[in-house]
Amino acid sequence: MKDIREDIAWAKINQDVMKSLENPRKIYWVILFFAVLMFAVGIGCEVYQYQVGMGVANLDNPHVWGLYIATFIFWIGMSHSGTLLSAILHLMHADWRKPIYRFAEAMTTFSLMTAGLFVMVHLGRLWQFYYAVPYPNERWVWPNFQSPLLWDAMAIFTYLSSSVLFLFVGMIPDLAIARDNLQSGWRKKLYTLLALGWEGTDRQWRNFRVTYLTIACFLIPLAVSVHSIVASDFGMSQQPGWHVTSFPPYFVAGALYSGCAAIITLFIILRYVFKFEEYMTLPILKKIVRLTFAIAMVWTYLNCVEFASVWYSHDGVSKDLLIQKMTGPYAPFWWAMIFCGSVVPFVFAIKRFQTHIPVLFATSLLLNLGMWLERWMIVAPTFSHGYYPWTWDHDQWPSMIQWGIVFGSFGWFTLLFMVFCKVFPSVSMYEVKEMVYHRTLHLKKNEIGETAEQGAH
Amino acid sequence: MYRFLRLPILLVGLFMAVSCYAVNDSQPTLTTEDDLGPQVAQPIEFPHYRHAGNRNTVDPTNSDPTKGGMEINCQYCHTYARRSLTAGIPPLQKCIGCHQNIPSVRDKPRIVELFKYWDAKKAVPWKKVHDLPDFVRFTHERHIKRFIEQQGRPVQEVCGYCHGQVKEMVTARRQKPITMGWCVSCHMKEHVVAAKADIPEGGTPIGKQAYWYTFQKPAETKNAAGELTAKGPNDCWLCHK
Amino acid sequence: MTATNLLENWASVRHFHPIDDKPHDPYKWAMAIDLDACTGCNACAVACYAENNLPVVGREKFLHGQSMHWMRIERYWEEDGREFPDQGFQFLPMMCQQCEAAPCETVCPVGATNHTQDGLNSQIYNRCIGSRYCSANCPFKVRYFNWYDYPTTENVWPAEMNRQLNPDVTVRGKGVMEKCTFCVQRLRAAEVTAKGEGRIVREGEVQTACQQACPASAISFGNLVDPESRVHKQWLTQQVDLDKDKQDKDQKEGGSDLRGYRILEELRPYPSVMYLERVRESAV
Amino acid sequence: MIDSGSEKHLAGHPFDRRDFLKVLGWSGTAVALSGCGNTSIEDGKETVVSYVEAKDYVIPGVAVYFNSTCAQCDAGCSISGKVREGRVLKLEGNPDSAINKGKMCGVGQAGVQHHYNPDRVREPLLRNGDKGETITWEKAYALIAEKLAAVKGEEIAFLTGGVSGHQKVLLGNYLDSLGTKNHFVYEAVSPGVVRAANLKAYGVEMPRYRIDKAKVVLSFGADFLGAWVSPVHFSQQYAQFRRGVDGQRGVLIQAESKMTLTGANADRWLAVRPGTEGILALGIINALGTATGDVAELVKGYDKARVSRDTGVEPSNIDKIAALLKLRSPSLVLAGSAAEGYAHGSQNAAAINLLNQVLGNVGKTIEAPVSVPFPQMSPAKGNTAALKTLNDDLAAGKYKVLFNVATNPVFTAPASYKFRDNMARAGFKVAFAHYLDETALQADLVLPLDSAMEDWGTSVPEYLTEGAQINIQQPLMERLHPNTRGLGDIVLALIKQRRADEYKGFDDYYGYLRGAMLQNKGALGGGGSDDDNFWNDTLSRGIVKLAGPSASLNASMATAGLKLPAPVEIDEHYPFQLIPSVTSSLRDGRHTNQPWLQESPDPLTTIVWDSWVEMHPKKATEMGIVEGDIVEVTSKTGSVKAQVYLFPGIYPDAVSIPIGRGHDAMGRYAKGYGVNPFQIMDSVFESATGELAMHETRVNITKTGQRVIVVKDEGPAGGMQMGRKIAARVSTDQVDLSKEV
Repeated sequence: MKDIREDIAWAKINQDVMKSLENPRKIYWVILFFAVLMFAVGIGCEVYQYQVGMGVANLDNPHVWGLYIATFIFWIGMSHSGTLLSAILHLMHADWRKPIYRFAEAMTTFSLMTAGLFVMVHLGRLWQFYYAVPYPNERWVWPNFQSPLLWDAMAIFTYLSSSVLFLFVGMIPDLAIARDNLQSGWRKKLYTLLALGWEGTDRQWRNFRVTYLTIACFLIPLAVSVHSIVASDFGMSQQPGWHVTSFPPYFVAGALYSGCAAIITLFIILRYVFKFEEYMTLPILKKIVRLTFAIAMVWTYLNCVEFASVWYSHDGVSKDLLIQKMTGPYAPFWWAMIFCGSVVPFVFAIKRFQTHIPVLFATSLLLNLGMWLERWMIVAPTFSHGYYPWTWDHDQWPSMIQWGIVFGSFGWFTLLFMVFCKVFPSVSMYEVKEMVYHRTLHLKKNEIGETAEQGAH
Repeated sequence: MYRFLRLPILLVGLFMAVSCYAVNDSQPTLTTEDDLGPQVAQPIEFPHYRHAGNRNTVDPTNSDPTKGGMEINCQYCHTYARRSLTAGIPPLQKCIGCHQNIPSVRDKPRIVELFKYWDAKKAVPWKKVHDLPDFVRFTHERHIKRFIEQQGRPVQEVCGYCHGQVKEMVTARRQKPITMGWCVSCHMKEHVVAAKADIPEGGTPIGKQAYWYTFQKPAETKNAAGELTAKGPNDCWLCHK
Repeated sequence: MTATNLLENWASVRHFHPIDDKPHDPYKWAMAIDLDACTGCNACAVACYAENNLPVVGREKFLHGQSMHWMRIERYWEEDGREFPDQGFQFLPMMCQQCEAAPCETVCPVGATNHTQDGLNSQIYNRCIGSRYCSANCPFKVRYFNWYDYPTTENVWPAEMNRQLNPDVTVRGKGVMEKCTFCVQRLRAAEVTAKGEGRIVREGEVQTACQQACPASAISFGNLVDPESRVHKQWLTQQVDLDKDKQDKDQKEGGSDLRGYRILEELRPYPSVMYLERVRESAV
Repeated sequence: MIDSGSEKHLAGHPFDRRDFLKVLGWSGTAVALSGCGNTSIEDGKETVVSYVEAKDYVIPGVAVYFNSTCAQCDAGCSISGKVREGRVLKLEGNPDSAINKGKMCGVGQAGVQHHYNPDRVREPLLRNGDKGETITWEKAYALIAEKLAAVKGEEIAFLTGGVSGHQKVLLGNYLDSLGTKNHFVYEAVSPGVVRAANLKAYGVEMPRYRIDKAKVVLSFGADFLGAWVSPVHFSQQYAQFRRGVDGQRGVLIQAESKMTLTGANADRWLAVRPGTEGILALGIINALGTATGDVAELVKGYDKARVSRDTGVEPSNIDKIAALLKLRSPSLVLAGSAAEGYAHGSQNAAAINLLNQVLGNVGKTIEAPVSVPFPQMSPAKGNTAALKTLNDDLAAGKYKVLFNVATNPVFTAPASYKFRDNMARAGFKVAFAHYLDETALQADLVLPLDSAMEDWGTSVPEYLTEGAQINIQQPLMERLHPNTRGLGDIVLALIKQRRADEYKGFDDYYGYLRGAMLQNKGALGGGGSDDDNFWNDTLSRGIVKLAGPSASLNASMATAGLKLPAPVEIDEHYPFQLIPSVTSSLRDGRHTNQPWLQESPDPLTTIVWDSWVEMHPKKATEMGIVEGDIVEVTSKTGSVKAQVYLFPGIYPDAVSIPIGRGHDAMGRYAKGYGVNPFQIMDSVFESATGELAMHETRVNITKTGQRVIVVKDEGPAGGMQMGRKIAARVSTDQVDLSKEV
């Protein structure tokens, strides 16, 4: 099967994608409604928490971090897939990325925004968050540049702004198409404004290519660094279970993993909701699935590395913690993580399932769950089983407020994502055209080659 | 045709401008004389100029109350300042102690008001003028010891560092910003260290230097006049605890 | 700290470890707790509540592990299968160890916890934004977070009870981290007085609230730099040094017959609290 | 420090003596509570605090310390109250006192929470149906006069806790004036049996114990570090004892059925079958083998095998202890509440005292006590027998008017007394109360008392240490609630109703006290100094130290009548012995409404805010009980339900519930937390003294099927250190203590 039909007309591409902006399937509104609902629940919980204090999250004194930080890492992780698809694969000239990189990139941006929210939600004094921003102030005090948390804030902010830029720059030609296809209305005004006067001249295309490539190159190290820094929040501390040198690659692998899993989920949803069957084809899905499987195995390997390094070190405390994870109150979650993260992906190895949409959908959700559990298993057990036995905790169970905010974050993300797909073309028109062009070029070449061969005889 | 570059250029320019500001102007404007705080209404309009103001050279008896003051030392009334964190307001008893012997002004409205409080045995509800945030614990004692007692600087000058020209005011009004950066700006300055020559034998090194910590040891820093100088302490836990 | 400060001497603002060439002078506050004298009576903990405006959180919040005791008395016994704890329990007063290389200090994003020049690990409430990273990185778990706004919580400081609050200590609102300060308000008052008189704080001139209350005088506290101080002498006798790697007794083969040790010193946070091991009579 | 005599006149106003005590500039919550509140400069919003008149030593921002006496228990520690801007902030120990030498226990420090307690009674209340109606003091006094006029002297009863000093004198005079001798001095937790046994053995009720001089302390359930007699003083002695006499570290051995704080600090803790402490003591005498004559005859039957069988203590341990006691002298043997709490408590205590005599400790570590040279001021010691008598009398309808001075028998009397009902038989009940506790709620008239931080007084502690002393109590701040009164003031007002002429010279109790003290200036060591100087000096010290007469010890080894019963067999229906434990922070429950004490973890179990049933893990496993199970503890008299805590420091056939919680009145911090073991206590009395035998209740434990999470400080790791070096321990042969500083 082919990634995309070669005979698809350019006008039809325009038409199909533009149609997705106008009339998606009814299910779109259902999803949007639930997203708003979930977001409202999250907001409600946050307002309550803001008013009353962090205690309503049922965190306690040794156990000071909970789902907020775990979910924060989860969202940061999600953001890596966009970069992977759009930047890394772009540099590698992997053609098949073209119909799907746009939404992956959007996913990056929005999951970063969601992650950023968790940094805020987590703060005890949210209203003083600006103390962490390095700006000249009347107090003559700077934030602490030694703190990984500050690096984190900066890295996320840089990554977010770069991602937004990348998403935006990559969208300019499409925005121009959208602008030109519309006669009037707010959309026309919006696209006109954002298209920055794109006319498709050669010079513009040349500048565009250079800019796009530059940002792509810039973004890759940034993406790696962001999650390495998130990993250093833990790795730089001295707590058992965190003080592991393999954390940065482990986190990055985990990030790519969860990102890919999320892409599969969203791929399936978008394909159906916006009727993108022509563009988001099953062969492309198959490629992502294989990629995901590969990353899953890398992640599994790094997981083993972590256990092994704990095991052969003489650090009794870390060993204790690892055993505690496997057998203690968190054991069900820990084993669920191992199952979802390392066993479930073998579904992807089965050829029959590589294009089986219901199975893929369910599996990708399981993978995401596994990755979320992984983050939780990094954060929570260390607190309940650290250096100091007196403060060992009972299994600290998050309160409904904490769950509510985590729940709400999914609503917030879905809301942003769904609105984006409705407002902006979520399939890159110009790149798909390129892809089709390249494919036909390839065909033509083959034809020419064949004729030439025949001619030689 | 370069229209699409307008927005990026604008954004980059904005960023650069902010950065330049940040680098150049990272020390906000601090001391200005005209940075007056609000005028605070007090229960009795206490005339600082009359008590602390300079003597009228033409009329040394100061018979005209609108001209010239008594040059009373700030610490005569604000006696707690040298012994406590707070400068405080003297007990009413102190006002009466003098004023019961000054019959000439006894029937002035302010004094009548003052005696009303005294007769009712009620403290005058003075309003705070220099009201720092609750988590700031500035110590008057240390600053007075440092500048008035150790260095022998004039009282009104030392008090004036933070309180401005109170001797020219009626009721006190804030003149300095008294923000944290403003405090720190003074602590970052090289101040002359008054090494009293007559520190007794066995006096600790700290007796000879104005600053606590050797890492900020003033010993080697000398100003143009050859005096030892040093910065103030830079420890959050001095004021916030 | 200003930009200049930041660019020029960042390191000197942050590091006061005993390992550099900057010895503490003239103060380094430290403690020694004799576990053989400690009876576990809790007087020190109550003294801490009284001195430092600690909120009483109540049953429900205590249940959720949200208690605020800066000083907690831990109780241990050897559970080696014996029927009765017939060798007695061991009590351990645990509070912030005021580490010299404190793991909490480096991680605070806003620099709300810093090392002071007299060897304390400061916690600035009004600077804290409540990221709780310090607590996450504290191996002793002696940092306590204000999960609720205790000043306005019912029955924490109801009318009249709030008049007991120590005006020298900030009452913490919700969302800030707090911990034992070695009664810094007392230390600073003593330092200011001493400085005004051109001397250093004398041994015995300043006491922490817990030390003052302790009926068995198990806690000694003082200036480690001052050769006259009891703490200095105790540390010296026990061959305990701020820098763990300089402790002679650790090099001694077969262990030493000294009782002094610091908890988790192998992590090298250089704690400022030395404990003296509990002794048990071998004849019974 | 307080200048009363030289009244200064300034602009026509006399200087107010107590002006400094006034609260300065308290603007409600704003001052202290907005710690993280306003973050910027605010001008002209707050009012500056200032005085009208001030003493030189009163400086805003600088604390002033006033010496007084702690009233939280009867140990009589001297305190130094930190006062700032007219508010008392903290209670610290007064270093001049020989009793506490500047140290304080948690209970004492919580005294400020008693003073500032929001649940204090603020106005005189008169019963009107189920409600209390606020009345004026004049009306209250008039009402009392009216009621007293209608009854005969012997129909009036007074119930108080331990009293001493001028209060006792004045109260005695008042009782005289009423023509009644019915003064019941009641303490729910008191060493009454030990006092009686000591009187027999040593000729004094409470000798001076010199733990600091002893090389071995063998304590039979005396929790001298936690709640017994004078814990702060003993803790200091204990520290000295551990540091060692002649370089030899003291050895503490504790024998008891339920581990106390002292037991937890012992080098060897012996789990003794409840009630067999005396047998163990005799067994040790036997093992010592040094006794002669009568004593040898007495202990003959107590060979190791039998003693071990009876007490549950291993023979090897008896040998070791005997050997140690022989080797290291002097030693000290203490009889505490665990030994005295049985029907044969006196016998137990006598056997234990006999051990002391055999060891020759009398005169070495047991010294003669001193007493104040004013017998009328020496303490009236409380016990439980007094309540029993009162209760019987009330039941018989002997009293028409009952005065209760701040005791709480409705809470602390065993339910079988039916005290609440019997109390109702007295026609008119007056309660002098700090809180509306269970007993005050039964009263017809409630008179609000000043806190110890507002009141004047003198007291003499029962347990005096080096030399005699009279403790002074003085106000540390002005009255928090204008309508509370000191006990002395109330009694003075009441006595004026009877003997107006004699007392008309005294405006208030302060005047009376000052007068009385000045009268005896010479005897109080103030001879020669002028009245004001003497008085000011006394107040600033807070203590009057005296050379008191010393009683002499009479060390007769009386074995006559010493006969110990065999240990009781396990009762099928009630297989457990109930040990109501006295904890160091709650004692008899009068301070339960002080939140610091509620949140102060019990040292042994680390439980807060609740009661628990202590069970040995072995027994619990047999019964299928785990930590947090709610069990029903049933005695012959009643039952309570509480959570189980598995605790190895208890004899397996015993369970323990702490005293002090389970209030159903008193205040917000006390009401509804925990259970009250007095409710299930059987009325068994000590045979010789008539004291309540608190350990004689037998109970049955049944599971209710409910389970809760125990609210405690320890984590799931419990007392384990998991191989980390946290609370390290070393044995004496591995350490050299002689070089230590």
